[in-house]
Amino acid sequence: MTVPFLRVEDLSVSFPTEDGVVTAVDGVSFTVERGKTLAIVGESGSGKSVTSQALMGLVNKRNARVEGQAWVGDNELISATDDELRKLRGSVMSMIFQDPFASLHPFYRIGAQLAEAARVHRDLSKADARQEVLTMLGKVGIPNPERRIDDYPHQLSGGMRQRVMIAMALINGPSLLIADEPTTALDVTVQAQIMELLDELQDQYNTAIILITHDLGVVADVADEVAVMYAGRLVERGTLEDIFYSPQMPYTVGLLSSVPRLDAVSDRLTPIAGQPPSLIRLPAGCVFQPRCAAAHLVPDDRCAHERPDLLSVSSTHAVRCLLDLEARERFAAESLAAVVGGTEEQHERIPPSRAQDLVKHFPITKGAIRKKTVGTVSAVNSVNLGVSAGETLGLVGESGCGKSTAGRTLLKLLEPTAGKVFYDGRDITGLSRKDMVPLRRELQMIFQDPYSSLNPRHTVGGIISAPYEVQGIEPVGGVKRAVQETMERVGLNPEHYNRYPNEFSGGQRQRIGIARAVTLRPKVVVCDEPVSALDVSIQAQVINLLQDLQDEFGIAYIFVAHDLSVVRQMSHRVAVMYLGSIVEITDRHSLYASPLHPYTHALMSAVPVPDPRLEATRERIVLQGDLPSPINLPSGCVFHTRCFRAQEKCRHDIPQLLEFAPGHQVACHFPIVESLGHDLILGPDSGIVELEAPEVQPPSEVIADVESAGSSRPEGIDYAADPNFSEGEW
Amino acid sequence: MSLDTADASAASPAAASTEDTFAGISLRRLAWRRLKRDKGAMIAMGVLILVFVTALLAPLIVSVLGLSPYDFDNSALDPALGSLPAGSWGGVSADHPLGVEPLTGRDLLARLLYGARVSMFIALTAVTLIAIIGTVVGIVAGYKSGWVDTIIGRSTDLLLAFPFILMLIALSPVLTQRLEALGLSPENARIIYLVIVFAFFGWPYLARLIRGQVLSLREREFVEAAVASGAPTRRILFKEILPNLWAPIIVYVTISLPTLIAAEAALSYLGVGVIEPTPSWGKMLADSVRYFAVVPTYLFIPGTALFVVVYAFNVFGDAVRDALDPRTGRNLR
Amino acid sequence: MTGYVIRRLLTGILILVLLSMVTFLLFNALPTDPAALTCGKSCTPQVIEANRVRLGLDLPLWQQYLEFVKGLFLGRTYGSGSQTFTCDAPALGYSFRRGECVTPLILGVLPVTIYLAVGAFILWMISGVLLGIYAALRRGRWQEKATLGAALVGYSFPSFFIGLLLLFFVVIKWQLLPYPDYVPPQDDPVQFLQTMILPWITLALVFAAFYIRLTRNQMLETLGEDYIRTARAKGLPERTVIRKHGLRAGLTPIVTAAGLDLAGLLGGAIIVESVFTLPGLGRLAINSVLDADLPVITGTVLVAGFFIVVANIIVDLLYAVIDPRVRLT
Amino acid sequence: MGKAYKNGLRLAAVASVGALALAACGGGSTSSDASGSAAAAGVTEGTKGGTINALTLSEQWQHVDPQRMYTGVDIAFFTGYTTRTLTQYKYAPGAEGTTIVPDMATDLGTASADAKTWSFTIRDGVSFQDGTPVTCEDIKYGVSRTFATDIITDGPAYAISYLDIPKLEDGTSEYKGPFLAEGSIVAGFDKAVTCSEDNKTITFKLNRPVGDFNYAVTLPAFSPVPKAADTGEKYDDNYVATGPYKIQEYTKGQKMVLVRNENWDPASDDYHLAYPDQIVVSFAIDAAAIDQRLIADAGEDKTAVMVGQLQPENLATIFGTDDPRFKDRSVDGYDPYVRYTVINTQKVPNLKQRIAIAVAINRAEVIAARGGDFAGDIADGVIKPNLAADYAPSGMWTDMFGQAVPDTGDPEFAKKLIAESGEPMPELTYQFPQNPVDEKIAASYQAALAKAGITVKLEPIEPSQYYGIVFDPEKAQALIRSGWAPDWQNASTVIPELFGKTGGFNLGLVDDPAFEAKVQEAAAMTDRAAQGKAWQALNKEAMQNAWVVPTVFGKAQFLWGSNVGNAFLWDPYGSMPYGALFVKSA
Repeated sequence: MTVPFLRVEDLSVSFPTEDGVVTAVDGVSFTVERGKTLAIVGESGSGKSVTSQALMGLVNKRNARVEGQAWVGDNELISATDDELRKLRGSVMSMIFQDPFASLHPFYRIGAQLAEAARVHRDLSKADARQEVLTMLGKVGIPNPERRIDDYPHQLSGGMRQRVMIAMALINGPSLLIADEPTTALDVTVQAQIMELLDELQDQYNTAIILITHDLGVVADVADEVAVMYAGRLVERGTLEDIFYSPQMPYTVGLLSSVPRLDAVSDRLTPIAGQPPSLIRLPAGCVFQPRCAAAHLVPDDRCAHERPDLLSVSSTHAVRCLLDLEARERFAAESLAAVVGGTEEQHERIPPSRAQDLVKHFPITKGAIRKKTVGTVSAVNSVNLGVSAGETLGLVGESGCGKSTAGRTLLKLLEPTAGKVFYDGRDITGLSRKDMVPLRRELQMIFQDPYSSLNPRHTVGGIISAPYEVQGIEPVGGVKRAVQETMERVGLNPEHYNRYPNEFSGGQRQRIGIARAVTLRPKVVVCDEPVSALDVSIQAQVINLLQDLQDEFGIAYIFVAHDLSVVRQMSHRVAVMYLGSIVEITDRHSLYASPLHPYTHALMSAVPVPDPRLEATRERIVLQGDLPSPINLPSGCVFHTRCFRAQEKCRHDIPQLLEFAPGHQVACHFPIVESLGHDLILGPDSGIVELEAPEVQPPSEVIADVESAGSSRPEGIDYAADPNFSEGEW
Repeated sequence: MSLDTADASAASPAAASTEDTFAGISLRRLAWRRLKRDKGAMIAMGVLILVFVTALLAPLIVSVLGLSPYDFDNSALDPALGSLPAGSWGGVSADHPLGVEPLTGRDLLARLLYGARVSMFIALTAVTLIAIIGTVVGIVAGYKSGWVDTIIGRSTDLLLAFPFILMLIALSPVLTQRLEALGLSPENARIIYLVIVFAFFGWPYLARLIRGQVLSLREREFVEAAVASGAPTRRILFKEILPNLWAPIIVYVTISLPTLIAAEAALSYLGVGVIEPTPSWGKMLADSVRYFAVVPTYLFIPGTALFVVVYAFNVFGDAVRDALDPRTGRNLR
Repeated sequence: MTGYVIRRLLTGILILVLLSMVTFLLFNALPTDPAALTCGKSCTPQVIEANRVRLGLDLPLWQQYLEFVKGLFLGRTYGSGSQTFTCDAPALGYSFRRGECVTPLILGVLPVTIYLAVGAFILWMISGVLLGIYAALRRGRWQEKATLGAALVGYSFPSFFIGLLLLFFVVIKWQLLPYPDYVPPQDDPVQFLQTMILPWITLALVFAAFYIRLTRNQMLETLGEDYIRTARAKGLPERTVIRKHGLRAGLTPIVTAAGLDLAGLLGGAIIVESVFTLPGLGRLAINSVLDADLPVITGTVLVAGFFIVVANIIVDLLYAVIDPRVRLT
Repeated sequence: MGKAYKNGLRLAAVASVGALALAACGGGSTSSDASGSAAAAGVTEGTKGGTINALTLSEQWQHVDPQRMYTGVDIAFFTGYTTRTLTQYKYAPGAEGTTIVPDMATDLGTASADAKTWSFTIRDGVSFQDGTPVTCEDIKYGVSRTFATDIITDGPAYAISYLDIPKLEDGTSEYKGPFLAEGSIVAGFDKAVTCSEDNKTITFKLNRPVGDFNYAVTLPAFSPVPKAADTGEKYDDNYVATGPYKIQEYTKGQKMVLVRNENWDPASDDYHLAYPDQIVVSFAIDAAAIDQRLIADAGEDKTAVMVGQLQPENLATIFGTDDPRFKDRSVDGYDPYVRYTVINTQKVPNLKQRIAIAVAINRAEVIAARGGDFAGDIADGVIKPNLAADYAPSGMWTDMFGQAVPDTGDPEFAKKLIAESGEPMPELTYQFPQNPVDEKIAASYQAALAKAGITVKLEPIEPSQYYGIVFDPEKAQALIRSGWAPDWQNASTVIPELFGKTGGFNLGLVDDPAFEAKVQEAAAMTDRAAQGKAWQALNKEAMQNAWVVPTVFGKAQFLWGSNVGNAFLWDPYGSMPYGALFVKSA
């Protein structure tokens, strides 16, 4: 056996802070060979980023103590001088970062930044460097490198910037590449592009890659080996197969079971209880013990007192757990069995809230004194949506597709540019802010960012009781009691009534936000990416909470998210948005089983599934390019610029949202009807050509509420409209 | 200017979550705790409290010591020396612990204490006005974009284009006479004048600062949450947004106070500040500079007092800023 | 870009117009009769009246203002009969107290102020920025504390107090320099330097203190940016990281402050000019205030305002040059 | 009528103390037979060459235009260097300095028997700086400019009041000066001022006997202006010299440089000494700086003189010890001023109350605030001991009011007087020009009067606007700070001016017909001794009426560089004898 290219032994990094010493990395050891990918997985604060930065020598040694050893080839990194490290950085080992927006210098052209990276390590003439940069840009898939080389970073999209970052990292052909959450800030379609690119380049350069991520899907997609970190320690290490199919550490098991999955539905996620520990006050025994569902299986409360060592299970697999092997495997099998399985239920209720032909445009203004409109951002174009009591309508799409705007407009937090909003059968479009006030009791919102959505200057009690105050409601037993009841209901300690939000973790804060939204028992709640800022284990807790609340109070959710897995877990029906339009809408089963729109299809294939075997066999459609600007929408079908099925027709004709299968509406000239199987009632390849006498309702009545539409047509089929007929009225 | 960042916030939660691991306390208490840890700041605060208390109690202290800031004392002067203080160290004696003012024989300690009252009054009143006007205007401008913001923006531009000190000086005769016409005594008219112009030319800076803060605050989701719960604008402005502005306001105030104290001194030096018989530190300093060579203590007493207070304010202000800035100190990196 | 510049210029002009109107109004609210100020002691109502007409002070205020604006572009002729005289465009008015047109009066003192402001500017920018960077690079060490502490001390001294202390110690007590007595540099460069060195140091001390703090904070902020980490990850030498990647971004905001501070000083460093009796714009201004010399006050305020407005525009343009993200639209 | 207070006030406002300008009023005995060749008799023979540096706080000279020049130092300076007048005061210390000698004129002038016609003949060789000879017409033209009061402002009005030209109904002269294109009646002026055939002799016809008119022509207002070069308003900047020096550079706020006038013929001039080659005036120097530079006495400052006075804070250094460094280059002497506070009779008509104010004021504090011993002596009237013939102690502070009043004031006495007055004391306002010293005096007044139960409001006024406001009866308040120097060596330029109904400086708005009659009577007296007695009595009467509270008989102090010769306190202008200064070793 050859000596691995990268060897890390007993690496520790600690920071003295005002509050005590933070041991961010504690005794971590691993190896990576060239051409292989090691994924380091863990939630925020688990020490995975610090590990990589310590290897790169990017941890400021004045503020931190770095101990242990690490070899890249023959170079020992930890004891190396700054200058030795500097020479290795960018040449032998390089790094790409999470946020491509912030990681490139905004003042320099990308070509210059790349050339600088090349010339600092190699003796290159300016012209040669430029040539090399051009080649590299081509390799990372930047179209038109000659033109792009002199662009500034801000002129590029996020995906392009990440490509530039990769080009910069690889320009000197490094043997080790550390990718720190390289796709977290990107849309799923772009993530797929980037992951594919990394994969290609790894083959080309025979690079060892350390991939740091929290996304198990990504890991399943690209990793060869996996290291799981928790609270600064490596808790489990193994091959991809080891980790995904025979996880040993209850934490790993918990992670796998708490992830909502695109490929499976469960009624309920199995979250890991509690919060990650403070790195200053670590538990005395196993660091995971306080959250561990299996800790009780170990006798004598050993987990609370004894620090387990990382012990080998097989030649490739090691785990840090006190549980005996058999118990571990039993625990894992039981936990993971719960992941798959679940039922589809139908909701047939009148939608209390719906939007009709909703349009929201944001004018772009110019001029200091006399503002004039010079352009329009078409955030939402003629969208029809509805949601019934107790139902969840998922709204998915890439960032910038208008899903949040649609959700907010539905709540009248934004005034629609055109179209109508109904609530409880009442047209609330024209209502003034004042007239809306009583309705606000029933229409609520849960926000994405648990940090920004809670006023840091108000106590938890103040935040949750604000709706009572504003609405002038005095519940029986007083506001405080009502608030505390709600707090208890969402899993907060009612005694924390007078605490401030900064005293809570992200997950707890999100519970506060949820408590605020549901305390008045609203009928409709728009959830805007409510879990996207949360760690996986916490995410599952919140999803479960939301579902419980829905069951209990019959709330209708409009669940806005970019994560298709989460949407699948949460929603009864799902609407897919692209550039302000709904391209497909149906119940979740139909959508995930047989997406009809090419965009939906691509989107779903781009989502990596935390199942390596499945991942290996899955066919993937990688969309080209970026989302076009919502200022200048493409003509015809807005998706045609990126569509793998686009034809001439798509450039000119705007496809209508038509029902292709019962309750399954798609806006596409050439839907992927192959996947529809027996439900298909249309001609095999036309999409829209053959119709059976459509029962066309007046457009104003056509709403995207499948259930109600379906119920009016008992056959539950056969509805499509002739574009020639309805054009102009949609 | 940029659309491309509009959705960027969609997926970068990692930065914020390091704070998760800390069970915290309220921001106010946290700031206070940090402040308490800063020895320099505590000393500065002690000095400032001492100055405030002595200024407040000046009449009492002065009468207990048997001094007077206004009474001339020819016996403490030497006519043969052109009315310089008799005796060494600027006329230090049992009657006059810090010596006397040349030409008049007025007691320096008493004038120093009374001067603190005037200097502090001007600075504190002006800064209060600045804080109120700047905050209200800034909040309104920031929250109500559109023409309100445009008008306020242009007005601040205009005000900021005025050469500040020049206007202060140039307006002094016009405005003091107007104030006197309202029945103020000339010495009070000058004090009020200083307060008014300091406030008038001072608020735009704060208003801009606040406006910027409000622009970003109003994008915060808790504001939307308030809207979503049907809160009226008034409530949003003053219950949701305002409490989040305390930090910048407090920081601005602590920065402004020493500036205003120094500005009062400078204007008095230029002859457009506080006038006789009212003592102020600036006035004392302005008078004393000519005696530097012959009665150095006369210069050093108000000069040191002014410096110490301004310095203490600056030290304290820095510490407050650090304490209120969530970015300093407690991150893991 | 061009459109932006034009628009900025137009806004600038608008502000100057407003500034001139407000100034004009404010100072005509003076309780003293400007006509009475023109005729000295042996004054009779008839003479005052005659002068009022001669100076156009009998016209309604708005018309006087129009005359003033006209004078800016076309020059202005005063007096009547055989005793007329003209102030050439751009005429800011005529000072009867001094018997001179305001424009040449201001132009005459402007060089002094420019020398003062620019010299001090260079001094404080170099020292302030360098020390600020130094402090940033020595973060958390005693050098940073010492630099910042010194800056805070400098910052806490009122400028006139520093000036006076320098004057009394350097000139009177130790007699290291002769008494400041301004001569233009072309007349006597040595005396010019001897005169200007203390005012420069005074201003530089006050401003450098501020710039040390500003630069240090900006640098620390920049050095914490992700792209600095990227630059390090590239393997750039620390020196390059700081110079090339840190400085440029870190110093950009300083451009704004520097531009506006310089403009403010060009409008007259009143206090320092007074302390060192430099015959600059600031001294002209304060003397005209004490003389109630309205045309000169209006003129100096406008000139000072002009500098500020122009500096604002330049700073914005400069910003766009430095930071490619800033699009001027 | 000369007050010329303005300059001093303005200077004071910027940083310094007190007024330094002096009235353009000479005085002394008339001796029309004084010899022209004795010009330099009172001073030492100097050496030629070098540069005299004059340092001043002012931004500029008040005026360079001779007809507009009225400030003591300005006149002393320009008549010493650039401007020739018909007669001028002798360069000599002490009383001798107040005698006049011929300058441009051949002698001290010839008066008619009734002293209503005066003739002066111009010496040969007198010329402008361009070489053109000075003629009678040039002087006549110069005098005519005085009448253009709209343009030629600030100057003395002797020509207007003395020359025999018909007056209009409003009291102004029918002649309006040379600048009006039409409408001015020139005939009257042409009759009053005539030139001889040879254009050498100028004759003035006066509307009343003026025995000392030859003193009046020491004023540059009676000096020549070439009509062709007259730029009216702008002549202030483009002055044409007649004296031994001409203006080479005049940058306001910076400096003035005088260089030798090559067209000046020494043979035509027995008055000017013209020692230095160059005179450089540095403007806008801080008063403290001037003092410090002269104290240091280094480099060019060795040949420097101060245009103003020493600052009080430095007096002790210079005069307090017998420091040999300053002994021979400083002077401490009486200036012509009496300083007093006017009690406005319109605001305080009650005599007892006025007396109460007078006795309540703490004069010791006023003197102290002005600089102790250097400020001068406590005054007991408006006539100063310099006016020897007209001065007698008024007894104001000893027995005038029935009991002695200490220097520190007598609040109890004041209270008693107020009680006796039978009226409540009105609230008073004290007006004063805003400068460090007057502010302190104001504070003293406020405190001292408060002890007597009198409330005083302070009204500081921008110095430049001071007299404009206090002269306006609508704006004048109860107490007004003032000061006065006699125009002549005769109290006829004091008592009538200050307390006469038509007096030019009657700030207190005194309107007492009985007093007025006595003033007229005294003014008409020809017996100087008797007249002196009359002034003494009137001075006393004015004090008894408490129209003013005299405070200080002022003193002045100068310091000059060690290399300056002939420096002393020149009485007529209370300044340096500029024209006599020389550089000891050039």
